[in-house]
Amino acid sequence: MLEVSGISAFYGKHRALDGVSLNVERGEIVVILGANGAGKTTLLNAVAGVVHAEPGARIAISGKDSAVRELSGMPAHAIVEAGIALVPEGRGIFGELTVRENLLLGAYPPRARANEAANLDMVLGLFPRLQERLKQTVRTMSGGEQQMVAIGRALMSAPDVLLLDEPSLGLSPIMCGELFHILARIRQSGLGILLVEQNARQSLAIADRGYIIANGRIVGSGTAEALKTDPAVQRAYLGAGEVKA
Amino acid sequence: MSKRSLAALALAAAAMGALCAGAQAQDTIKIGWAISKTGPFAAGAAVTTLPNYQVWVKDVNDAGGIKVGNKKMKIEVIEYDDRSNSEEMIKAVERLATQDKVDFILPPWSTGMNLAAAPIFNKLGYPQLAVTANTNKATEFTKRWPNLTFWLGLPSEIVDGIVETFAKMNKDGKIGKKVAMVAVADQFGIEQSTAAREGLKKAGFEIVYDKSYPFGSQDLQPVLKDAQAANPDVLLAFSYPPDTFALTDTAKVIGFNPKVFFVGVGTAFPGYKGKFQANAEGVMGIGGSDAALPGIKWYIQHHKEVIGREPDRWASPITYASLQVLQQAIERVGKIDRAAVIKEINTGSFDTIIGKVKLVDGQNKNIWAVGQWQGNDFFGVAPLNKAGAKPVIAKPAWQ
Amino acid sequence: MSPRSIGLAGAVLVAVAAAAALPLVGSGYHLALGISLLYFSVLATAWALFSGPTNLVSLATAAFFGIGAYTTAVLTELLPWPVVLAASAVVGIVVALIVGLSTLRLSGMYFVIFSFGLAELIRQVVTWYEVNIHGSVGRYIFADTTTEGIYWRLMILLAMALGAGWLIRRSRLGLAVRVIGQDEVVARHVGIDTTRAKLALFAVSAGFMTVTGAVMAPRWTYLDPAIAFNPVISFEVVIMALFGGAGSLFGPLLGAVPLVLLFDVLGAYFPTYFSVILGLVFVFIVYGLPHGVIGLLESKVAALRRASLETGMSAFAERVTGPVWSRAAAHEPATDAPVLELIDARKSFGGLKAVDGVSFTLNRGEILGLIGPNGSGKTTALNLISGAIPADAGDIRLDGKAIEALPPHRIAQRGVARTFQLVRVLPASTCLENVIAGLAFHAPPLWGEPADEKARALIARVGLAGREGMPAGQLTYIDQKRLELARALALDPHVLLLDEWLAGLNPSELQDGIALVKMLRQEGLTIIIVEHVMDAIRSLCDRCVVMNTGRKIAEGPPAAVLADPEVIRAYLGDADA
Amino acid sequence: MTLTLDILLSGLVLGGMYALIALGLTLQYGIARIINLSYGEFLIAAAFGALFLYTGMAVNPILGMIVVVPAAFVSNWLLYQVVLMPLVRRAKNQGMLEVDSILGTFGVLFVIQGVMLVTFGGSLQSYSYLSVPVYILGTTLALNRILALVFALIIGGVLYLFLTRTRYGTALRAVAVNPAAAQLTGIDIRAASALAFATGGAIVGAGGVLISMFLTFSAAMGVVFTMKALIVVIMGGIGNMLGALIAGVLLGISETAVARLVDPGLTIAVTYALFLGVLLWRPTGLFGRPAR
Repeated sequence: MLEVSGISAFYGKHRALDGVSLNVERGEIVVILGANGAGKTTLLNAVAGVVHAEPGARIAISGKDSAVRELSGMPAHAIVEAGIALVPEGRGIFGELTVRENLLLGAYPPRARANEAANLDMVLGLFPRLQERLKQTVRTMSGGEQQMVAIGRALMSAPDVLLLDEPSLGLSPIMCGELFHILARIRQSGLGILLVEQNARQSLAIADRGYIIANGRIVGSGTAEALKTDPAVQRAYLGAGEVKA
Repeated sequence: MSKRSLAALALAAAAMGALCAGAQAQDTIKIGWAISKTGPFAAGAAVTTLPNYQVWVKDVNDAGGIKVGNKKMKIEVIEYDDRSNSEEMIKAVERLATQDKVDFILPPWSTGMNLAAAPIFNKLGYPQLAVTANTNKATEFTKRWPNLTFWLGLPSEIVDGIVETFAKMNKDGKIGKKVAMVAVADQFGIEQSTAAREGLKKAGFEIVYDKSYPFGSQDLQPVLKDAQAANPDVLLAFSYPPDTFALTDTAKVIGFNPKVFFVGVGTAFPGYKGKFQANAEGVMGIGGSDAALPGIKWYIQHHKEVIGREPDRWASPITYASLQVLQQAIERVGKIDRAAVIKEINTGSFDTIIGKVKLVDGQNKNIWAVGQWQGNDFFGVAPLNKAGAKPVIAKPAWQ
Repeated sequence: MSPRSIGLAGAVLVAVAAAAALPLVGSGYHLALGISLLYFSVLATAWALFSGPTNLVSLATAAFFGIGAYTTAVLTELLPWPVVLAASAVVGIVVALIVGLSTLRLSGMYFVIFSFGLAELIRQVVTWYEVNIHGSVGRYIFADTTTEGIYWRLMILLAMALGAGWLIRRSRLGLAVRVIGQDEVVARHVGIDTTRAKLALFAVSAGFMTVTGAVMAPRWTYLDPAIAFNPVISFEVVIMALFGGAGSLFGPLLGAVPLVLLFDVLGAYFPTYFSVILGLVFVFIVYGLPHGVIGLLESKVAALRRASLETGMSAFAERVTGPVWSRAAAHEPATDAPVLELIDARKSFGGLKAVDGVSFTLNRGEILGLIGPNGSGKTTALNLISGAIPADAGDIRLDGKAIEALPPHRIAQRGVARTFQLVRVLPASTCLENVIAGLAFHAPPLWGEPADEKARALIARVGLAGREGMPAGQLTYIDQKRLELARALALDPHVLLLDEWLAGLNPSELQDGIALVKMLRQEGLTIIIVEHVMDAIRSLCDRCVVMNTGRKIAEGPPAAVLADPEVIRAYLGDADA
Repeated sequence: MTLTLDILLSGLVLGGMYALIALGLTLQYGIARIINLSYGEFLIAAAFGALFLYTGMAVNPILGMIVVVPAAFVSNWLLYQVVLMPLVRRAKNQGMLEVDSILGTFGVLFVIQGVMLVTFGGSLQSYSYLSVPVYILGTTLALNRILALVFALIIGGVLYLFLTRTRYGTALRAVAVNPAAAQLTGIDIRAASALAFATGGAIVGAGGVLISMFLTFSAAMGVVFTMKALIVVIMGGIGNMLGALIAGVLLGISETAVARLVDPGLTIAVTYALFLGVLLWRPTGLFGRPAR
């Protein structure tokens, strides 16, 4: 569904991404693992068109109609219309606006307008907690609730692929668990999910596949089952020392 | 280079030389001015000063030019924009004198500009007919700078006319003794109101409200409401055109109907009548004209033909008259001799559209202090003993 | 002096002499034009003294200019000329100090419009005073001065303004505001009292504007608030300085001169269409010269300079030339007392408890690793120590003395230096200046030749020898990190805080980086590192403090804490949620 | 008591005018992030438009808005797309865009002013429309000034509804609050900015028409209104519609109160003193958020 190949990006003078390739299929959760600063966020931003990718990269998506669309070089708002929704690190919500407004803005792209009402019901079904807070200003909500708004807003754009950047950041363990359950449910609707996450174990528990990224390069990949026991994962976070799990 | 092209070159050079020589043997008279075409002063200059310069130049050139000696010289104009900035104005005047070498320079607009220009005009030896300048120190300045002349009368003279008018109305039993006075907080407003305060007190009037407001105020209703609350017989406002319009408008709206409604600068603008129509009737202001004078009649009609609208009835006719004086002075001297022209302006007697003009201490005394809208014109009513003064009428209530 | 610089000096001298002789040979118009050129040049130069380096666009020029003009109007018949000018300077500076103290915390557009409002307020108050107290709005000035005198005074004033600009640029004050303009956070962390520096410069700039007004006033014979406080002057000066390039000494001059000439030419030849043409010229200038006139010149120069810089790079491995950091030996008390103590430090943002009662100590000469997953509060803890963010509660002691209430520049002066998570160099400054910024504001400050020498040594030390003259913004990411470290070391710190300093390095660079930190420790420096590169933590740290969700969850040797199940859970999460 | 009521009502009417002037600029600066120094020139141009329609073609100014407002919208949209877009594109950060837009719109200011000077001349213009008294709670007010207040409230209200109740309006607010995130919801930030800028222009067009009914104006006066609008916008907090309304009314009432109770000579001084005081108390305006 999402095909990325040979994507490179610079952060100022720093080469943050170096020829990364990956793919995400329908109904699949793919997790990207790696230490801080490895290039995970840059990868998602480059796919979403927020960060300029070096020429030569290929980003393509085939939606429900199976037509393949080339996305490289397109502005961010057009990429949303093409079916990719990013929930950025730090959530990127509109703090001064209400929950309802945030969610309805998610349906701003023309692709999502027809099913706006149905999608809103779907989102509120996923996050019942938002139902009673539709009129609340998002800035005044807790971190977990804000994260729900952010994910809900992305879902409102009826995406084919959902990109999530550290959704568990700043959430309590209980909230975190809830979140991962919901991601698993979202996947059932046929979306592809590309997830960047610190919480390796929890994300591997719901993921189908994963990539390990270090210094802007993919250094390992495999099924979630295989990665759960792969020492490379722990090395990516805790270094090469002896570790008793 | 061939001989032929050399010859052509020589011919061209000769032609150039002839052209230059032609320019040197002067048949035109160069007149320059630096005036505010942009910036805050542009509005004032565009009403009173610039149109009269244009009308006069056209008139002179249509008549074949100024007669200098036995030759008629047409006017060639050089115009600069001083952008309402004293320093720019000074620079432009220097440029006119030293670069363009103009024969005469017409003055800028406003008291401040004319005073800033005075030392330069004096140093360069040009006559300065400072029509739109109004200061009580006029006598002192004309002594300091003998080339400088004033034309609008002293603030004190204007105030004398005002007080005289009010006193007469009081004596005739038309108004009581209570005056509300309002002034714009700049030199014009303050000088006039200071003089008026003294004059009115001396004449036994009681000033029941006396405030100034800043230039650029966008709502004068508070001022008028307090003035109205003091229940005066007279509203005396030394205001600028936007405020003059606003004061009238507001007074009408809040139903403030003093027996004398005196506002201005701006009352004498044709636009005032245009805006307020019948409500202008009886409103007084500075200036005025003697519409019975044939010169004024001709001037108003002529100004309308050339510029497309009527002139104001205060400084405009005087501006035009000052230019007539300049022209006559040049013609009498018979050559471009600025020192002689200055002397002639100061000592001679001239026939102009406003009647006979003879400067005293470099000041024109042929002025109207108070004018009043009566019917379709803004007539001079004071000084009361001036020839042609119309009797004052009582102002009807706003319609 | 080289023959070339003698030639240059000679040319400048001839130009100045020619300019000074203008009143003797030129016409009145030339003189008037000269006065326009000079007074705008002085105003634009003075404006850029403050606004250039700080990037705070001030529209208060008319206020100070007007104050100067009024001082002349009031005093000119009472006092001799030099005293009038001195008095105006004093009045201007005093007003600037009062205004500056209250306004310098405003930023961006708020400052711009505030400064405009200030000028208008002063104008209104002066008007009110003149009307109600003085009894007349206009003032006449009959000073005993000539146009030539005004011209020459302005020339002297311009020379003084340029001289002041030159001196300030070379002074610690100049460096301080250059640092502030580029990065106020860095400025505080190298020990700069930012308020004082800005205030000083604002006052100097205002002083020149005021004196310009005082010098110009007699030219107009008559003065009222509309003339003295003409707001158009403020706008014109901003436009001229920005057009020329406010960041450099001669930039405003390069803006003022062509624009005054342009105004003059357009005003002379197109009096009717002046506005339209001027507007169009302006729009085209904005497109054509995005960095001002000086930018045009500098880009040419920079291209030449860059070509010559490509040579002379040294590898990271070959520069360890001996200890540069030497404080321990010189003036450290030899006690076992901890260098730094955090006792129950707390900080919340809104509802989020970023640091939630954290305590730890830092012993002399050790490297302490502060680790934990993303968002666990490590950087906030560093910010509390360096004073970047004030703590809500808790004590922080440096050498036994409380520092939690001190502003960051005081903490920096007491010997806490840091690097930043997202590298913060001063991009427009040279590498040398970046490091000198670290030397010039600690106690006792190092300045001039010794500072140069030490900065060069530090630059060589981190492997950047040969790039002293290069703007820091042109360095690669890794080199910017090195430079940032050099600047921190320049502070001569007791305690060095490294916030993810090793992040983003490739494996060989990482080894070099680790070696460098080790060496610093051997030289006796005490260090806290916040780091995600665990291999570095293992090989560098004596001890680790592990944080999660704002709390300390473990403390001990790296191998032990990294094997702690709770730490592993913090990093990798629970499989079962 | 009557005096207090009188001051409050008159102040409200004056404040309504200030708010009216400022509303368009909050859109242009708050959402499109352009400091438009030529803002006041558009106001004056609209005033000239109204004058021309009224005196030349006997079209009353209220009806005249049907022509003037769309014209203002289109010309501002073009201004953004043609003149400002290249600056937006090349700006690396907000600071750069601010400097460039100040310089660029400064040029535009001169062009528009120059065209008006050449076309209409520099003299003062004034006409009378709806200058009739209205009596409210014992206070006399001018109908045309009340109309300006009413329009300020209507425009403010419609704008509020547009911004809060419609998809496009919410998108505009999203751009103001967080442009980076806005593009992630599929909003074309540049198109939205152009729309906001043009809408701001349309509002100032309406303001120009209304104000021309009771203020004397001239081609050179635009800057006065630009600065007044900037003061109201900054005082209210950049991009805050409600803030602009409240700041405008606050200025109007305090000006009127000082004129009646203290000294009319201090009215403008009070405007600035109040403005400076608010900024010293809250460095980002009454309802401003801390700088991002």
